[in-house]
Amino acid sequence: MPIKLPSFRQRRDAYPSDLWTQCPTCQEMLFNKQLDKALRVCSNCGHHFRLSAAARLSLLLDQDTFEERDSGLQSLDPLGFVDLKAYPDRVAAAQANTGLRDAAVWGFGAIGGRPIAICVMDFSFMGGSMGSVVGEKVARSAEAALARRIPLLIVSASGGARMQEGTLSLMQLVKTVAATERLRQAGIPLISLMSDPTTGGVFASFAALGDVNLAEPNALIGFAGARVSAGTIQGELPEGFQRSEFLFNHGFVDRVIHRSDLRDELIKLVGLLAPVQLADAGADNGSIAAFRPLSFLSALADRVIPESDEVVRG
Amino acid sequence: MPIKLPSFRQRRDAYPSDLWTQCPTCQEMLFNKQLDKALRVCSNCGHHFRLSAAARLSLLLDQDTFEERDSGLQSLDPLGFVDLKAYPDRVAAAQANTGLRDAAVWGFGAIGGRPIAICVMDFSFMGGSMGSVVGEKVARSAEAALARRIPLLIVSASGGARMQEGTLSLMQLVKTVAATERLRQAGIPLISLMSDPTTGGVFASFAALGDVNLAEPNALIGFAGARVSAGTIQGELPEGFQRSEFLFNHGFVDRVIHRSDLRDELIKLVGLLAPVQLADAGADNGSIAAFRPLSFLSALADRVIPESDEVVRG
Amino acid sequence: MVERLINRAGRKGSGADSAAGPLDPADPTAAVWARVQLARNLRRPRTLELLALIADDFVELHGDRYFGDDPAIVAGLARIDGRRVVVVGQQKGAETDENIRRNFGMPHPEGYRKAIRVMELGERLGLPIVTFVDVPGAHPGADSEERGIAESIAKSIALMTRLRTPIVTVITGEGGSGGALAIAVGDVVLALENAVYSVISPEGCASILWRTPDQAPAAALAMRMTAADQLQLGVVDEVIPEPREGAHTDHPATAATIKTAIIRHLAVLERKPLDDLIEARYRRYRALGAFTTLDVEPVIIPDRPGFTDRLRNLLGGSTRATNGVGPNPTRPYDEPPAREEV
Amino acid sequence: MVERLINRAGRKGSGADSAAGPLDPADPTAAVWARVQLARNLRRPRTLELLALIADDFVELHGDRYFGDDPAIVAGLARIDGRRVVVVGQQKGAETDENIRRNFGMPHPEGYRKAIRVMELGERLGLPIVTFVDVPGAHPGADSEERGIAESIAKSIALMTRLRTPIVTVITGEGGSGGALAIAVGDVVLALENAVYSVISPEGCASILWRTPDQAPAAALAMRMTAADQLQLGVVDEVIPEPREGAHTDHPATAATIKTAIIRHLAVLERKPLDDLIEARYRRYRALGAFTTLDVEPVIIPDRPGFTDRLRNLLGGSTRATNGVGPNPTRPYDEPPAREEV
Ligand SMILES: [Zn+2]
Ligand SMILES: [Zn+2]
Repeated sequence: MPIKLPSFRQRRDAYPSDLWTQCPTCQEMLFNKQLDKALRVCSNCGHHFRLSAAARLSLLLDQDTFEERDSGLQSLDPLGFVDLKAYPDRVAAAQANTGLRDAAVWGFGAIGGRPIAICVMDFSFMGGSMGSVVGEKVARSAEAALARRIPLLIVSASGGARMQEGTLSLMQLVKTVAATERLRQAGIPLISLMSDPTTGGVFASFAALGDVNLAEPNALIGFAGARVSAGTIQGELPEGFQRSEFLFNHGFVDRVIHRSDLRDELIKLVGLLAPVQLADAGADNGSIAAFRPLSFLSALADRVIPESDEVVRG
Repeated sequence: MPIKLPSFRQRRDAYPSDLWTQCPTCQEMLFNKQLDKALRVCSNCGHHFRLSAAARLSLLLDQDTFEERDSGLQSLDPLGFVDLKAYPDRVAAAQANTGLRDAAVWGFGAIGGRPIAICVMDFSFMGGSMGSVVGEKVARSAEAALARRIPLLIVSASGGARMQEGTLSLMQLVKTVAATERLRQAGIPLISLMSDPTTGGVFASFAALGDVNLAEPNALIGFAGARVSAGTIQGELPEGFQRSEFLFNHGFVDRVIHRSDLRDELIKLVGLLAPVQLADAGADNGSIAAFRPLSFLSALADRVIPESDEVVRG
Repeated sequence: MVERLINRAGRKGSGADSAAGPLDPADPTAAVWARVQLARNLRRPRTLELLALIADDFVELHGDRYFGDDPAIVAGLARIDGRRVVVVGQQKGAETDENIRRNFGMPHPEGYRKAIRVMELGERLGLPIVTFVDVPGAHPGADSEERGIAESIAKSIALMTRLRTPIVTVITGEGGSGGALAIAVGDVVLALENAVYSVISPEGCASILWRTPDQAPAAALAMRMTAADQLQLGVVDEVIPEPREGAHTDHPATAATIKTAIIRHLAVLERKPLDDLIEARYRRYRALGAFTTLDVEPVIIPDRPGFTDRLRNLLGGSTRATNGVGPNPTRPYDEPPAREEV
Repeated sequence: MVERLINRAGRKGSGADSAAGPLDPADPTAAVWARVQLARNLRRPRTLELLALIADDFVELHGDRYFGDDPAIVAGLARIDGRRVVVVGQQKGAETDENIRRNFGMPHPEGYRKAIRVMELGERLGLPIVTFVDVPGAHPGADSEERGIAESIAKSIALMTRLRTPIVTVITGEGGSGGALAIAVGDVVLALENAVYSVISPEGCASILWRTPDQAPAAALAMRMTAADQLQLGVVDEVIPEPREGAHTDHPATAATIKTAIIRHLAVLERKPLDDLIEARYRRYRALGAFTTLDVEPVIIPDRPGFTDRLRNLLGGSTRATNGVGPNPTRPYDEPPAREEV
């Protein structure tokens, strides 16, 4: 049994209507407004639909606390890569389709009143693949979290490294892990939240190395892709192979958390992982002012994160 | 199939003659002089007979380089332990039978011209069980190796912790490991050589934690003893369960080495693990002079270990 | 094995009932054995029950990051009296089904490797560590040996000797040899009044030294395994009194006393500079043991082939007295090797 | 799988033969593909063959201390030109039987965990680390996933980014994505002339982006996976020339050149203060990547449900345009997700 490959074509066929969405797991027709209110979890079978970066941020963070950073990072075409289509055209199409500049967004925010750095991937942008821009954003989020001594939350949703940037994409595994390791070695917590899917080079780098690894239910989490596994594995795959619960049973995920509990769990977890940092966060506020939120997400970021002392009070 | 329990009664039955020894593995009758020349390895099947501490030292170290330390350590009877026999009587009997004061001997020596600290256990003394004296000797050998910055070689041959000293025996696991950890953290190599048997609390402490773990062929190495395993394990045990090769296959032993290759391998290994330490070893020589080798093993120790600069030359 | 342990659990239950009666000081063996039964009582509070009563917040962390997650060991982050701590402890099940799921509280290597991972996280975050110890012993099965139960215990002990953060250990029930010690290396080691701590189970000790498990009570007495004995030996630093007929009769009261003791010791330990803390921990264990140092005279060797003769012989000399060489004595020899889990 | 890989190995062999001929500059695709075949040539020297020619002494260390020993990765202590080093490298077999035993050089998690253990030993002993990289990719099987192949690769990468000792990496053959990178994080990364390095196998890349593995040569060209290309990209620091028709035609000459390069670089690295070394290593990888920073204007959004609309909708507003929400677009979408081993 080869792994079911996430595929947009299939998804597209699965959504005949603007008003109703069919659950790919239980085939139930779901009224979209209800589905959105249920945080895009199937009310019938609990299937967790994928979330856009913006939706994920609004789901997890204290309202209006997100302040994006480095929204201007734009990938280049270091290899002059052309397959059936030129890489720059693929990027342009993805930008037009998603309104994102690349597959990751990072910035500062607050959760339960505590400041954190957060980096969120978006699978709808070229399968959430990690190229130079995604790698750079993850690394910068880790370096910023270290500078402010605040926890870093990375929400993964990715098929792996971006082939079109060749080994430069592969090098992002080192770049990101080098940065998150500095964070961890300094005693600043890294929380890795794996959503569907978290595979290949993303799982084989920062996503697997959280001080705490969380996963949404039934998310596809693994190293080798369907084609590889299908071609190499004899016979049946184990029950639930490469799904969140499988990873939990094998010791690589601390907790599998239903989306409706996610924010509360994170608030509790951040509270236990991180002391309230006064000096550091405060000292750094000058540099915050230097930035201006500029992307679409600025709609979410019209307030700066709370001053540290407010954090203590709140 | 319960594990075959090492037992002296069985061994005694296995040696009807003073001149011939029957191999417990292949039943071949071996002429003792030949057996000794073969380092007590069966010429027919390769069975490795157990070695006394003295024989082990003479096998491994450069000739006449052993200088024993702390030969005067004598166990007490902290619990006033009496089973079918009083603990002090068991100790006295073991001393009379073996000529050893307890189940371990430690001191300084040289191997391939390089100074090392060495601690050797002797199974013939109460099954090589680790009580306060064995634990103290292992800890002192580690502290001395750290002070001189020379490698430590521990040769294990033990059924585990000594019941008659109760939890004080258990605490020797912590005492020994605390000392060997300080050694390893300081970058001084610890070589663990496991001979038949290395089980229970000895395997569950320093013996398992060598920077390099070596084992003699087919040595019994494991945690739980025959009675426990037999009582709890359903059905057949895996092939070669708790033997050196089994531990090798499961990743806990670096190399399984035939006794005839042991000294050469150790010379090579010590040469690769340890730089020649001039300053430290030299600085410490004063304290060497303070000691006088006093036990039976003094016969092996009528020379002090080479001066460091001699080590460099030789 | 399961059946066997359920029966044993059954006996524990009844044992506990009998223990509810007063202990007869005239019969120390019975008194000690009653305590062993109390320590094994299935209704005693375990790590999760205690945390529910002690902690304001608790998030359990799962998995060793190598092979699996072991339900016999619980580990996570907790807030106790406003103080953030890392907690690690064994977990038996109160009911049979749960007990089977928890493997009767007997950890596999995954359990100790999870403990190691979470304790290392605690050190990185600068959080003190609290451990709750209650285990018959590490799981002795073949799978456990295959994946290195001894190595995992050794590595956990090694880590705890050098962790640069305060560690408070509480022996709450059965302190079963290496399986207990693996998470019981602390700056302070506390024990509940009816807890026991031993190098080997009384049954195992009896079956080796008395040649029959029926002598377990005698072995229990000989090993001096009660909390009070361990306090005398210096293995335990403080005994925490239990309510009424024992911890199982009043979980809240038990938890409250434990909480107070933990907080009191953490407050002291947290004031120590880390280097002093680590050195004191090293000295604590370095000092445990009972031996004397003789002004060395060779032990008198009986009139039979001498050691040096044997040595000469081994080095290729005469063939006489090979019977004396090394570990193959022909003389009567009645010490059984101490082959047992630690 | 075995059969499949043997066939593939067979093809490699023939590929190597054809590659013995001159490369046609007029046909870059063929030229690149020929190099790929050379890189995969079964007669190329692997870690053990190279060590036999390079090292004065070598003691191999086995086992990960968790689960097993992986023959696809060799690790140990060596003396090269009088200098003590730790060596880690993949190991394919030259003959089919040996190749099967070595799992075609594709490591399981145990292999990377052994590498981690031995590299940590090297750091403790203050020994520099030399790695030889030649791997089709980490083993992609179910057992490998069960035991955390991705985690083991990530952990090895993480360790190498912070090891406080010099690291010299040599790509000697196939630099197969994450399975290669796991032991290829160095202060200096060298590559043999005919080595290749890629984020995914050309066959895998072709089957995803071209929808057929037959386009592997085109994918190989597009990914610029040759040593020369990698040098241009800055992923590789120096290319080591190969003798005659390739390394497989002259092991001693190949080993000699590699040895000289390793010694030269170690001599330089060993003079650096460790803090500078680690910082330089961090900077080396921190700088790899190709992006620009735009003076940020919102990207023009096509005339269809806008992002903020969608967001408002998600937060409970109008139901229009749900088709646009998050990852479920109804619009044509032709980027296949990059589901592959790294
Ligand atoms: Zn559904
Ligand atoms: Zn034989």
